[in-house]
Amino acid sequence: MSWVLDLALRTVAVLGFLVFTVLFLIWLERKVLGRIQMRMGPMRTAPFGVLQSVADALKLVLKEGLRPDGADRWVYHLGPVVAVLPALMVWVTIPLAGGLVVQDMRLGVFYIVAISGVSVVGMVMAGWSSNNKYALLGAARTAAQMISYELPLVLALLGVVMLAQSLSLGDIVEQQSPWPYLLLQPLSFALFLIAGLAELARNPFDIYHADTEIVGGPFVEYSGIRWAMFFMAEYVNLFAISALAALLFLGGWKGPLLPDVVWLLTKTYAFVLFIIWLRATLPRLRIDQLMALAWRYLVPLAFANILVIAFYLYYQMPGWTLSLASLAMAGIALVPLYRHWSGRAPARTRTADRGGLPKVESRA
Amino acid sequence: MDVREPGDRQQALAAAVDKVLAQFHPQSEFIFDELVVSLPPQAVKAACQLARDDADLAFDYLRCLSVVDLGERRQVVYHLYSTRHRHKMVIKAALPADMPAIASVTSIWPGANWHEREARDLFGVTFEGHPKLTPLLLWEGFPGHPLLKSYPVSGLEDRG
Amino acid sequence: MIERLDTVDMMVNMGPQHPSTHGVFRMVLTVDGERVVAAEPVIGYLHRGVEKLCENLTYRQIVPLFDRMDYLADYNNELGLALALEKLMGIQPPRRAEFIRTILCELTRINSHMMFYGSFGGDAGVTTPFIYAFRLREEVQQVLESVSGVRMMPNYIRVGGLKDDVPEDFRDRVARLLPRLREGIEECDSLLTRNEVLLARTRGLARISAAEAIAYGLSGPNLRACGLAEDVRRTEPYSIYSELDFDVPLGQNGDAWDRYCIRLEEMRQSARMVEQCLEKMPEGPVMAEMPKALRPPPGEVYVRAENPRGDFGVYLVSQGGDKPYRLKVRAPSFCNLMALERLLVGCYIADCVMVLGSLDIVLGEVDR
Amino acid sequence: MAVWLGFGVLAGATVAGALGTVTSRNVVHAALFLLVTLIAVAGLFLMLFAEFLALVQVLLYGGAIVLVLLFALMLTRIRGTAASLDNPQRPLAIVAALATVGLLLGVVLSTQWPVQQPGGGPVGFPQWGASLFRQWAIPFELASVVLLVALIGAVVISRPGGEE
Repeated sequence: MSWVLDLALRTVAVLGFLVFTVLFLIWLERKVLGRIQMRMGPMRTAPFGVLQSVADALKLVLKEGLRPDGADRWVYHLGPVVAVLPALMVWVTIPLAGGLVVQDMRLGVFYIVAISGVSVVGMVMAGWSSNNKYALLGAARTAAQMISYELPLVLALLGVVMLAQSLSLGDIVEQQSPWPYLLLQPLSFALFLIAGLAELARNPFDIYHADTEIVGGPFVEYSGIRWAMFFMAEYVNLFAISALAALLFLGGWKGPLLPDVVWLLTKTYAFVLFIIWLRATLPRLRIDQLMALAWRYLVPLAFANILVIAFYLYYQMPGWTLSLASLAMAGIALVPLYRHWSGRAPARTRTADRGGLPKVESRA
Repeated sequence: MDVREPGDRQQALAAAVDKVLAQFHPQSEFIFDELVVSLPPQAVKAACQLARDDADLAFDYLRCLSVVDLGERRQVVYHLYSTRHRHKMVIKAALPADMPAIASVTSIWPGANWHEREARDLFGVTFEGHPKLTPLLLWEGFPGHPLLKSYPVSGLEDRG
Repeated sequence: MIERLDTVDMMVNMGPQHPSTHGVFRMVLTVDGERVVAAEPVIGYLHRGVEKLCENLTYRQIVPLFDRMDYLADYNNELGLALALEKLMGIQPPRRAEFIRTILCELTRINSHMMFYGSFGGDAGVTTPFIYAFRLREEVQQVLESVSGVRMMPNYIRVGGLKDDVPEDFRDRVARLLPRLREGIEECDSLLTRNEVLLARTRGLARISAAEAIAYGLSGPNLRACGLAEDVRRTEPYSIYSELDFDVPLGQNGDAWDRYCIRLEEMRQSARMVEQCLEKMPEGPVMAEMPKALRPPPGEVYVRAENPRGDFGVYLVSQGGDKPYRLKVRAPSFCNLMALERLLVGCYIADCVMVLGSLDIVLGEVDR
Repeated sequence: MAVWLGFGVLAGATVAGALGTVTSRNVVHAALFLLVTLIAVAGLFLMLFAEFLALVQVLLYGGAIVLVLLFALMLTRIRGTAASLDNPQRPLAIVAALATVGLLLGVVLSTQWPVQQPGGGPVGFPQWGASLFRQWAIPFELASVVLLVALIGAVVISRPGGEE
């Protein structure tokens, strides 16, 4: 029975870690965003506002949870649960260091992809059941966005899996011992990052929140603890994607001198900060542009990437050829984008011919 | 320069206006630097059409449409401007206060749309042929027309 | 069975309580999926009957009401009223007053365009430009505050001149502000303008041809975006604008992007004008010899001025008393907003707020 | 004991979800009940040590297909259709259901219980790949062609004015 106890303890530890992380991430995002925008961010609760998230969480827990008139009761109540559960379940198999994991799975990567997909259903349930048109639009956008970006995300992961010949995150990290996969296949990394951002709905892909258009999307009507559950799901996912990026492409917990956990958390937080930085600088794409990006660029590119990796593996070529091929493909992919953009470079505004205007006669 | 002294260009414009709108018997005068043309209400729409389409006048821009409550009459005032020649003109038409109605000019300048709706709200002037003459600033069923001189300023708290 | 398979049009009510309708404005959108099929703007939530109030106040009491129409361009509004009365009464304000008025109005224009810049970024989904814009606004605000003592609704430009002379350090303050302004404008420009995402969102969005823009009565940056050099400061110069050296920026395509670029360029031009005014500003009185009571002769006058949002017209009918008989304001936002119905058709829902933002309206002026 | 308990819960959830799917008058509820069934079936797979199959079930059916269903339902006339959940294909549906029951009964009856464990241990990834892309390559490709046809059909039908 001791393995059951062990499993339970590990689960509780991971849950506690996640709750703490979410609170910290929210604080961190507000602080970093504030500094980028020349503000201080939260300052009033404890030194540097470190307890701000705790205060917010307490407030949310105590707040009345409202259900709009005409909302579909059960679906409305179940939505947040369906959204947050898979987000937490994913962490069963994400290691924080060698052996520091609830359960390393043989099918780890596949498990993560499969389970996280269900989370979306929760958001769509929320959006549909709220009896609010913004929520409905948000739900439709959520569904479209998630389905579209699941494909490039999975294909980008597939590249790593093919190289590592394993779906277990532990194995994949061990495989990257001399060179991280970032060097071996930068294209997969880029695809993963873009698709990951879209799955997280962070800028520039925060289409289904879109506060300034559909005022928060599927969660418009939620309040109190149910809203907090969505929020928690989002930040857990943010951390998960960052951790995955670190594990799959940056060599995970491998690194000199420092303990494993520190290395992994450092790499993970590098991604978190990068994502926050994007939020502070990039406007939002439109839904059709988002779809075009996925289906016209990312998906074909991802398939080509898979083919190249297959060739590389089949003919057992040296590692640098894959790096080169990957970079070359990324470059080729940028050409149409670049031409597309350069045609749209901002034209200088002309100024009126200052002499030639007939003036209207008026009192001089 | 005396502000009441029209310049050469304005004299030329006045002559051109008199010629183009001759059939409507316009009465024109200068108020400061503005050429003001008074027309009978039923002639306004046709005159506006001519003023816009004539190559010498080319009043393509309706700058402002106002109504003035003159007691027994309500005066509709069109401030026109030409982006081609950069000259300006004012058309005025006086409507009877008991039946204030005039043809809409939205088909000539789409920009007259809200001006006319606002004028109907605030002065009760009907613009015939307007595509959608519903209340713009006031709510449906608002009693009266607030900018008429007869509309009291205070004592209406209970009318909601 | 087949006819049940098609998608349904949905009615979305955007506003009057919506974060991006720039005040209490409402759009009733009919959408097919994400595409707008029809749009109906609904206004009037802020209608206070300013024109009626004016008829019952003396001319000097009206000035604060003008502040409250386009509250982002309060000095410009006051100037419009002052111009109308001065023209009607034949008053020539002192030259020093004219220069100070121009400085204040151009600074207000920068302030107003900065507000546009910030909220446009916000509409596009990024909050940083908003903060950058407000940092710059704050510096301008401090100069304006040092002049009139308040941040909004200054009631400072009076008929015949100004309420008071500017404080002694005014020239220094403005001189110190100008390089900061230039730098800040360039900073904002580099933060957002060449952003690929913004380009993708705004190029070609809500295009309107020059002919159509004229027909709808667009004015200001919205009209100049179509390539039409219509700037009252140039075509019908008032105050001292004929003595100043400035360019009128023009767009080429009449889309949201051009409207944005023009406002950025106008800020630079405004800074140029302020600099020239500062150089040429003479000493002297700031108020003309005025009668105790303002009683303009019977008559009527229409003046127009270039507000940040466009062609601001004041139609004043006097019957001789100390109150106007009729005072109609041609609010640029009111006319610009009229084109929205036409511009929105075929856009995506996400574009609606961008199109509205690109028109840059102030509801206080639309509803009056 | 624990195995039987787990099986009971999952089987119960499967049947309850299925009943909910066919009896619910609200299309979206039906889709959500379907999700319950699909996830429960994934659980059943898991109990048979077919974890890969279970995950595929969750990924494709739980995540993607139900999502697409919901997406389609949200954009169409869902509110007015409660009365018209039936359609003229009802007899066909009954025939199909009976055929399925017959097939399953046939399999159940012709199997020797308890079943011999085939091969022992979970099936490895390489074997999966090999059998899918070597032995069953043609049926696999055929299935994808069928899906493609369905996809194009959907586009044609849903296009505005597609009937002309």
